[in-house]
Amino acid sequence: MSKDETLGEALRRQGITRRGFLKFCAATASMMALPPSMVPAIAAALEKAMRPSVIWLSFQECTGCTESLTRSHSPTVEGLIFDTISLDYHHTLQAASGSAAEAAREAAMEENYGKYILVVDGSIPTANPGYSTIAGISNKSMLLDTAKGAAAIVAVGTCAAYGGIPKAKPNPTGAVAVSDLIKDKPIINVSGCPPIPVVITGVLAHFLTFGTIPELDALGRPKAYYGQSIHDRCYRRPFYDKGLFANTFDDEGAKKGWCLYKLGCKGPTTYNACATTKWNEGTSFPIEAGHPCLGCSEPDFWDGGGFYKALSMPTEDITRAAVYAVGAGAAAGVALGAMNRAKKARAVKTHEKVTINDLEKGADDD
Amino acid sequence: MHMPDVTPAMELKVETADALTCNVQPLLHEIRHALARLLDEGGHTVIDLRSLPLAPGEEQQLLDELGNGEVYARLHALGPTEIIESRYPGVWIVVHYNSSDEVIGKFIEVCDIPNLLRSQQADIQQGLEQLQAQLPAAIN
Amino acid sequence: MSASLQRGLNAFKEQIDAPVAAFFSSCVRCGLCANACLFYTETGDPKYTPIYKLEPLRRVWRQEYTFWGRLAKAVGLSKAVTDEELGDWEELVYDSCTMCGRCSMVCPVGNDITYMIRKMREGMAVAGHAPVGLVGATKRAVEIGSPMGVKLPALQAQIRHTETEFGLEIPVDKEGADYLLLLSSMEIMNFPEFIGAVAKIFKHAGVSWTISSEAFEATNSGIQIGVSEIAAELVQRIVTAAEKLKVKSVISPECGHAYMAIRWEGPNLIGRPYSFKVVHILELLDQLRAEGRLQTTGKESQRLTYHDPCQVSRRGGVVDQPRNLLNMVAEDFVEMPETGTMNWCCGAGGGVSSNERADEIRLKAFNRKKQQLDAIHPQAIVSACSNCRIHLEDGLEEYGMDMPVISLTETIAEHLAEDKS
Amino acid sequence: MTETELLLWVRGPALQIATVIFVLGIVVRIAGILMLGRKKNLAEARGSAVAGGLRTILSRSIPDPGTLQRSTFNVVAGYIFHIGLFITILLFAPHILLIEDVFGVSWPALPTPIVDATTVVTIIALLAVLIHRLRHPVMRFLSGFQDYLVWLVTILPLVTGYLAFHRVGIAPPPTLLAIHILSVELLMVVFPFTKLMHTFSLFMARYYNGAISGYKGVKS
Repeated sequence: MSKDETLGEALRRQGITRRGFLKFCAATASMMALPPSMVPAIAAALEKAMRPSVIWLSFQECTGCTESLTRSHSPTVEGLIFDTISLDYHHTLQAASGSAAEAAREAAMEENYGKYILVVDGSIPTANPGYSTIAGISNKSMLLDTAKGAAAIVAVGTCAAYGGIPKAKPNPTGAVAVSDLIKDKPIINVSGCPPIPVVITGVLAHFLTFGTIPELDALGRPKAYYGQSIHDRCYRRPFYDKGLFANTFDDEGAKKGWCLYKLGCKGPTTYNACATTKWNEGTSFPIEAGHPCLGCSEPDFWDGGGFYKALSMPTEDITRAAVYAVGAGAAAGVALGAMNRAKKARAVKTHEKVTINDLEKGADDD
Repeated sequence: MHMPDVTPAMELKVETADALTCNVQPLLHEIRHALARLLDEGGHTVIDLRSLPLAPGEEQQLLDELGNGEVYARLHALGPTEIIESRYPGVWIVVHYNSSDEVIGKFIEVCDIPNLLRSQQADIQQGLEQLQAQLPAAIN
Repeated sequence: MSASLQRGLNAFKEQIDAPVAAFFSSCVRCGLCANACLFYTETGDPKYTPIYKLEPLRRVWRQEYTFWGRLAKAVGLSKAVTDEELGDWEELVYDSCTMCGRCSMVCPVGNDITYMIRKMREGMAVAGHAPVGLVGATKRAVEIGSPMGVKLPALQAQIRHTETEFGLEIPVDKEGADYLLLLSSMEIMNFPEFIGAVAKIFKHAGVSWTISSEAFEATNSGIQIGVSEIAAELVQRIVTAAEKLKVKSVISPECGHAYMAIRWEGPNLIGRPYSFKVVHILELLDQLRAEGRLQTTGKESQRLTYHDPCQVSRRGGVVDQPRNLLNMVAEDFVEMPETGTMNWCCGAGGGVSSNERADEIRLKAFNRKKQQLDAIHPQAIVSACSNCRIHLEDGLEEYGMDMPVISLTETIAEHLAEDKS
Repeated sequence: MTETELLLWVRGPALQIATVIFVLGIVVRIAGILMLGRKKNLAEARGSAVAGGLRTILSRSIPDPGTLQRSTFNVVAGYIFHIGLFITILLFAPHILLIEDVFGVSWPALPTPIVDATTVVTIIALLAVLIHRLRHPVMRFLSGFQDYLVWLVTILPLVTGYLAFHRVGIAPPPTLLAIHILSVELLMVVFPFTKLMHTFSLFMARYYNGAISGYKGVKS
């Protein structure tokens, strides 16, 4: 596939019919969380879209994001998107390694300077550059170097987006998010641990289709996927509203599929598309499987006060504080009370007998 | 040593309440409105089932409500696609699969015929060219 | 010795107790007490809001008995109560409060505001901020034995007159009698018929009773002005006489605050329980009725209503007895819209009647009673307090209403069955 | 401080601080009231002070007909916002969880939409109460800084709770939740030093009132 071929041409060359292309567009619209009425516009745009160059950098990460993207979805329509893009560097997926791989990256950067998309997964250690290096290059300098010529950066996964688990307390590597180091490029945070695969491809498809980055929320995430909380779109929400909760993982409420709020579900403060897009080809998502949401697409989710502690519960021992306060209060109260009693007793002692001659001011003085 | 009785098999019974999100009825009404619009103005409506929060079983409930009508079509374009007319003429259920038979999209279309069923202009053109190439002495 | 701010504030400190602290801690400034006070409802002036009348006392409580108040006072953040302030409050605490207790009945957090007014007056009086009229009455009570200056000869004259008129003996200083009857100066001076009525009823019912020549005055200016020592001295006179005559019970006459003084405050003022009982005349009459010792004949045909004296009913607990008695002799007894423990004051209790300065506001506040009466149009008002009677008459005259105000005891006496077997 | 750190702080140390001030303050106030004591009544009782006191604790929740008629707005709005506060504080599922965590007791929650609607009604009632306080001659006359402060710290948790529940506006959800919890902590800190104490002291006030009357055989 040559670099100046449009997507439409590339697909036709692969023997894909117009009907197949329309199906591809419908699936892409669904993937981008766009309404089906947008399909004709998407078809027109994709027809003319040029295949972009993509460089994928993996830093302090577990490869879960790449797994999420590749493992369960091959071959798929999203796969086609990847066929369409030019994935010029991905050290987990590419055959080349070592200096040959780095040469490929540098070549792609040079060739597509200012136009390529940089995808990053994993957080970047800042405490010591030696904590994570690729071909002897520290993550930080590789990111800064590669970001220079990027048209946009997609931070895939919570580690790249917000620091994620490497940044969890006590953050030994001084891990930071992409957005902590790069300030002058558009950054799209595709958070999640891992993110929903279609969200990754959806963002790429959006860029491919419209040549722009999608509308983002305050945390830099595409609103199309992160616009609503898990809680708001959760099929168990009616149970929350009715006040029906599972109290343990094996009680009647759990078996009946009641709300998992009491078991620590972070759905109310977590924004992601799990409840509608779901996982594994739309099969299920954690809450459907009976486990509370961990809030993995939110910053600092690992340090959020316990996965199984309900959001409204205190994170410190309040009972003990209250008991101590009662004790201290009783002591202080008795002390104050004793002072008051002494004062009142003094007042009683000071009291001079009142006679009818004491009822007027200065009656004696006259 | 006394061994306690072990329950032979763990029973896993997950009950799902009926119409948990209560989204099935509103969807059916939406389809009804779309059908009326189709009759009056010829308007074409597509509902993406992936964009809706549905409880386990609710999607099946909806499909059961719609039932199967006269048309069943299976296309092969970038993997199979099933297009079924429901028992309500004009209401179609369109399910796209990839080449591994995994569902990649599920839609309800309200129209006289889903666009995907029609032969596409570009494909006809291509077909014509192929046919012409097939025939050695075509009469122009 | 003379009155001074310091003595006043010292008295405040002495008076504040757990209930006062609980009350001040609970006030939410909802203002509901305003609408329970006739001085507010008839003037519309917010300064007459009952709880506001306690402001200086509240500040002393805060400054002396709460943590933050003490702290604020220590660092000079809160101003001490001044003599001038107490002067400003004199009118609120004495002229426009009859200690009727109605506000204490409506306060949603349960503040007994009247309880606190009574305590606040202890400080006001020794700070020299009691009304001149009330000081005069108190002096007369202590020095002459009656706030109106009634002396024994005046009583003896009324007794002789009654004995002649009714042909009955009025026992005086009869040792060993069951009951010692007290009288209010107002009864002696304005309603001497009361003495005859009681004599008639007691003869009819066979009650053994007497009047003391040493302690016949039931009223107690001490509890009105708010000087416990004086109040105690006045109570002590009665206790001494009652013990000397070895009576079983003392009868409080038709007077509201007298009942409060002798029945409820007395033992606390003298610091010991009595060796005798105290009953209100209506309590005794109702007891006689219940025992079948009180037989009446005929009924009042006119439309009657009953005005509850605040200290007898709401603050005293004698509520059902007058109704039982009225039902014996009234054909057409109607209650006012708010009655019993929720009755509206006549406007002259709690020392207001001894305070000429309060005449104007007292008459203005009477409009509340007028509205109550206008709702039922009685032909006569029955009551059981001479002070109420005088000021009901005064108010009715002021508002051009023609309606007699009569004593319940006297009404019963008029209907006594002639021949009792 | 990130939003999660803020939320953790308000759910942890800040809540501890607020709890200590709240509990300590209340205990000091109650001890201060009780220890002032009162004299034994030497007059012969006509009725039971204890029975009268207990009776008034309950009966004072119902206004007398005259007060209801003359101060209708105060009574009705007062009822609405007090019941509203009761429902929103004690019958909302997440709040019950907090109580269960601290005290180990719990009870059934009301359906969320009911609590939600109650919150709106309560906020409206509190706004109406403020307007009334500013306009009614008696209430305006009696009101000082503390009365407006208490109003503010009372309505804030309702408003912030509503915003956090619906996740509207200015800040991300964890921050909204943190702001809500902070506003409650503010209420807790202010509580012992203001007329908010009436929540506890009114039981004493009503008891004393009822006991004083009950001793004399009067139902107050």
